[in-house]
Amino acid sequence: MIEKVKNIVFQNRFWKSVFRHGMPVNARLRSEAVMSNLFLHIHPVKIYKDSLLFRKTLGLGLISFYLFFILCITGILLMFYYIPHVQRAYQDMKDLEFAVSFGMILRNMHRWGAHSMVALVFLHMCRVFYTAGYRHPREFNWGVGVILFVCTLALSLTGYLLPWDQLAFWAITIVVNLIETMPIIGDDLRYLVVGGTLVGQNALIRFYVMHVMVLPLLVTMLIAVHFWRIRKDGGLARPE
Amino acid sequence: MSSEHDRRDFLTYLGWFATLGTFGGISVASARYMVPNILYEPPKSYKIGKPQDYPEGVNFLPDKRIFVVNNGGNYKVISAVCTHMGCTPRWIAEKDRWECPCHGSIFNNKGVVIGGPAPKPLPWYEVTLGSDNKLFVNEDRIVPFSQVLTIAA
Amino acid sequence: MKRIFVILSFLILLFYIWQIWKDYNRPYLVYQKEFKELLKQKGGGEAELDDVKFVVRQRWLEKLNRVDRCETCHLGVEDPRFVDAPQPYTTHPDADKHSFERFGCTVCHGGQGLATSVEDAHGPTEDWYKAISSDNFLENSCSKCHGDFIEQEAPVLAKGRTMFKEYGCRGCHNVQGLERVKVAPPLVKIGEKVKIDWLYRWLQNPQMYLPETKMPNFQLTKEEAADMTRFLIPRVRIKDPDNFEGGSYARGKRILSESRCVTCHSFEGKGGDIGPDLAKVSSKVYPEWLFEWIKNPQAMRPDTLMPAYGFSDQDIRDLVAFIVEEYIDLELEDDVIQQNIQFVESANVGRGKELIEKYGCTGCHEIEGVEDRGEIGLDLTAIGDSHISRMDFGMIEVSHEERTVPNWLYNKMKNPRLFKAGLKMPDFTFSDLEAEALTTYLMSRSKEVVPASYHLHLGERPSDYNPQGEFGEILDNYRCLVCHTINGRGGDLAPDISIEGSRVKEKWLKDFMKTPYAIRPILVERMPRLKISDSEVETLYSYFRTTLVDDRVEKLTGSVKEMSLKDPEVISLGKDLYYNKYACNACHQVNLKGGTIGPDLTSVGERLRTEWIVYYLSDPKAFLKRSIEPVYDFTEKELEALTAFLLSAKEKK
Amino acid sequence: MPVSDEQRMSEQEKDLKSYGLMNLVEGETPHVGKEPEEMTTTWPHLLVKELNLFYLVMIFIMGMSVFFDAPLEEMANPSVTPNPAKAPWYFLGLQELLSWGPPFWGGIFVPTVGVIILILVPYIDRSRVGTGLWFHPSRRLYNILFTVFVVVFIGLIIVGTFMRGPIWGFYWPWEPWPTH
Repeated sequence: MIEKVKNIVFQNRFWKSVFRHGMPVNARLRSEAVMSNLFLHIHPVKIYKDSLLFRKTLGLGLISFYLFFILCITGILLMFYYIPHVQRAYQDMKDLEFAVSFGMILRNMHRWGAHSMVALVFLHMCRVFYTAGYRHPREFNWGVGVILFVCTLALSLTGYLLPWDQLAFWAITIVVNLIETMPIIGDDLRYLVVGGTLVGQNALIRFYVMHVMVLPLLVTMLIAVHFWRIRKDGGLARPE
Repeated sequence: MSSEHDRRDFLTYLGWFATLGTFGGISVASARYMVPNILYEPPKSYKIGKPQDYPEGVNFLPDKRIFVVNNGGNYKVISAVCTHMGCTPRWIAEKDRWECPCHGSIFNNKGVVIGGPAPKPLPWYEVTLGSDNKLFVNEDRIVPFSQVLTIAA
Repeated sequence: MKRIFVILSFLILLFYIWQIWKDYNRPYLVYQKEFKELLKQKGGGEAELDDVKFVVRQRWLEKLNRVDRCETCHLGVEDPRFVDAPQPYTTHPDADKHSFERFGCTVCHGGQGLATSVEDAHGPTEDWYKAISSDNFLENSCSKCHGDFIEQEAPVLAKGRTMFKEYGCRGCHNVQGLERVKVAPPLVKIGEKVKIDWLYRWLQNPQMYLPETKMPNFQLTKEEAADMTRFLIPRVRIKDPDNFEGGSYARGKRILSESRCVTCHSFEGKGGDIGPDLAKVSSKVYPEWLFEWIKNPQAMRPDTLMPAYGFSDQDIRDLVAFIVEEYIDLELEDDVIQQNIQFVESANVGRGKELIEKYGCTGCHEIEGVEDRGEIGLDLTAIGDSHISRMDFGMIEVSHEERTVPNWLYNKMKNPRLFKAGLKMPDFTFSDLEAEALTTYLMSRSKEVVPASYHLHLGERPSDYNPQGEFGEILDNYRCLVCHTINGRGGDLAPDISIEGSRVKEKWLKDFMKTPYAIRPILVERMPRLKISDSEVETLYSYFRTTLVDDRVEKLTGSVKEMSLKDPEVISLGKDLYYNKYACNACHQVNLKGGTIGPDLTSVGERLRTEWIVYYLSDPKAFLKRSIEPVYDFTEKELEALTAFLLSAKEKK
Repeated sequence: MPVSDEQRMSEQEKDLKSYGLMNLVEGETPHVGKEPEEMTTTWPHLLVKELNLFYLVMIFIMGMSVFFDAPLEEMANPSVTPNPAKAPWYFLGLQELLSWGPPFWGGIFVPTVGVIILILVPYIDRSRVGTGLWFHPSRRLYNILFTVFVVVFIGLIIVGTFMRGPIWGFYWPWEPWPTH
């Protein structure tokens, strides 16, 4: 009986067009499973057994990536209701809470995901440092990682303003005043970031575009480089 | 050995089943999320005040773009949006018909096109008398010309 | 590994279901289900029941920039069947005047319209400090569209506005658009008016002497009161009050009662409330001052409400003699008075001045030798918009639900120094209702703007009617407008005399001004006997006839002439109509027979002009909107007959 | 003999591509210098682990979302400044630094130099010993320095988050803030 169901589900052209081989029960099929799929671009066919040990990495980098993925999905969904306008933004937060189905849950997931990501990226960096994983030939990838950390902060910060509540407004006001303290270019840079002299509609739309377009694209590209470099640099750093 | 293998296989299927359930469910929930529960639009059904507010004849309500026709205590409501290009036709009392200023569509007193480019007659909307004695128009319900709301004077 | 995978995949499914359940479990569903049940009981049909959808209902008020979802739970607001239903389903009492489509809910009630849970919608919450207005303060919102002038519709707000003015709040608090007026008597030459010992006692607790006074209690210590008294009356008066040349006690008593002082003044609580209570007045003021005052109050205080009676000096001396003898504080002992005076004499003048400056006495009083430094209190122009974080509750424990701006204001009104010791605002001893009225008014001071299409001024703005010339002088002298109204300005104690010229006859007016009587039998006689001269009455009447007339009445002269008002047949028809068909005697008296609701109609022909009678009968509400006389729509014949009858109804001697 | 472009291209490709996937054979890949037992297939060992980790993350985020609602304060109001006004928590360390001295040092100099030093770390530490091992003894100095950096960074955030009250005054977490 089970066999029959199995046959119907797995032994048809559609399934086979998607999954080109059967259950990877032996080493060859297992290799093929990776090689004939997207995974090859991320993972090698074979890896060291000790790299599998959880204590080696604590999975921090991967968790950071998963969080980024969840943030992308929830963020895109949230964009369907969010209007970056000073008269509407806050009202949209209330709409999400009170009137939109699953709106509050998505907002919660996005918010907590964002906070977690900042923490996780930092922890990931600590992990790499304490295991000396940045050494040759991974110097460049470490640099990419540091920049990704800065980008994460920037993503989180730009998202912070979007609800247009008191928390957002004053936190951003303080941060842009920080920018003003930069030598020489401080005033001009602040003018550019805020799009004026006060945190208002211009700042909101600028932060919005940075948050949903510019920074996610940049981070996606950097993550691609980061992952590709991991493979090219020979996977996890391990003692020689 | 074999039964052990089967049991683990079965468990794996269960796992995939739960996974499918979750992510399928999340997709459904996301689809539900996309359906707006509230609209920022003028309502399609609304009150237009007491019948007595509308004198005999054709009364234009610019806010709602409707005509309220009072024919001796028989109330009817017709759209004031020309079916051609969406201009507002004018009621010409002497000729007993609507004429659209934009492209010259002409509708007779039943809302039927008798001239000009308009493709469809003007729709009559359902009008009822609410429990608070006010006229209630529902644009979602289009009624035939013969349906009138009769209010005893 | 696989086992972990299975466990995790089921855990995640569990959390997913949990999320779905949490989202589905919206708080308003309970109310919507209950409403459906209720609707069934109220006889809602199948179709109607089907129309009850379990969704968020919202009103989008684009022009007001509001989104109100109150009707998600308040489902019966527009349905008259739910008048007796419990909240949140009760019918809104005002739905025909303020349609929900146009106004929504929160523009009047406050609260968070976007919310769909009880706590969030009604507030206050952490993220929405503006809680729903309690019914006590609800009228503050009326002024958004209607301005402040809605006496009938928003009595609490109107009362608050009047109080704000009368209690001199403007003296210490700036409010843009309101003129700063010193509402209290000027304190120049106060030493010639009041006795030192009285002022000393008064400053400590004004309500003790005059419970209804508007002067607040500054909660001064004995020393502070003495210092201030010392400053205000630097030279102690040596002259003995007994030196005043008195008059006849008995005659004074008669004049007091004839002049109907009681219309405005009370004596131990009995009497009018326009002037102060006089029961203990001779413990307060010197007789010489009282004499000068009665002789010409307006010379001493131009803004007084007291009319200048045409008394002779002897009349006044008699009056003063009676007042000094009769209206004295009997509980006050002489040695206490002496002690008080001595205590004041030893007080510190300099400190008294400092205190007067500190407490901003110059906000209400004109005080010699003290510079008015303007408003010492908070600017209240937009106090209604204040953020709750600006409201300092001090060390008082206040729960989050009670932490609202109106609540703070109310408690401040009730007890101005509640939140912090050492504050300057004095205690006005407001009652609960007064504090509510003031709070309502203060909450209405807001910069929130509603679109001009929402503005609707219901009440009449105060009129600027201000006649000049001889007539104006008389009006001013006798303070007629304290009680009467002309063209929208004046009091409401006595009839509106805006078209008196079309109404009364000259002879009657002259007699009436000499010896006023009450035209309505049930009213207490209140019109004071002003000792007005004949020539002044003539001036009055000629002004009445030329200016205070109504064309609608004057136009009737021709038709009245054509009426056969002397014809006995017509009169007897009128008599029949009066007693039988319309039963006017149910309310009106003729020769002491009949009801007492309307005015006495005996000799009405001597009082009123015939045109007026015809005019009034044809439409009683045309002039007097609040007239309760029914509109009968008399035929011309009936009109003629009734008028003829009324003209014939003379007093039987 | 003239060589067509096409031919030249294929010649070049041949030159560039020094290997090609010929065939898959059973058995382990002969890695030079490594014992074959040290390696294992990515599927299912790594991928299932990764999937499980993803589930864990999802469970964590969904759980957080069920129990805690994202904060939302009153609508932005430039005329009402909360006291204290605080930056997002991850910038509170910087804000704390700022309160100590000239804004340039705390706000710009320290973070910029911090990031630059972080990027330069691999070029400074060129040793090969202990790579891929936690807290290798040969790296004691580095680890101590980095730990100091982390502790200061987190410590400043904690101080800024929990111990700063009105007007950026210092309060212990259990101390009540003055109401005004």
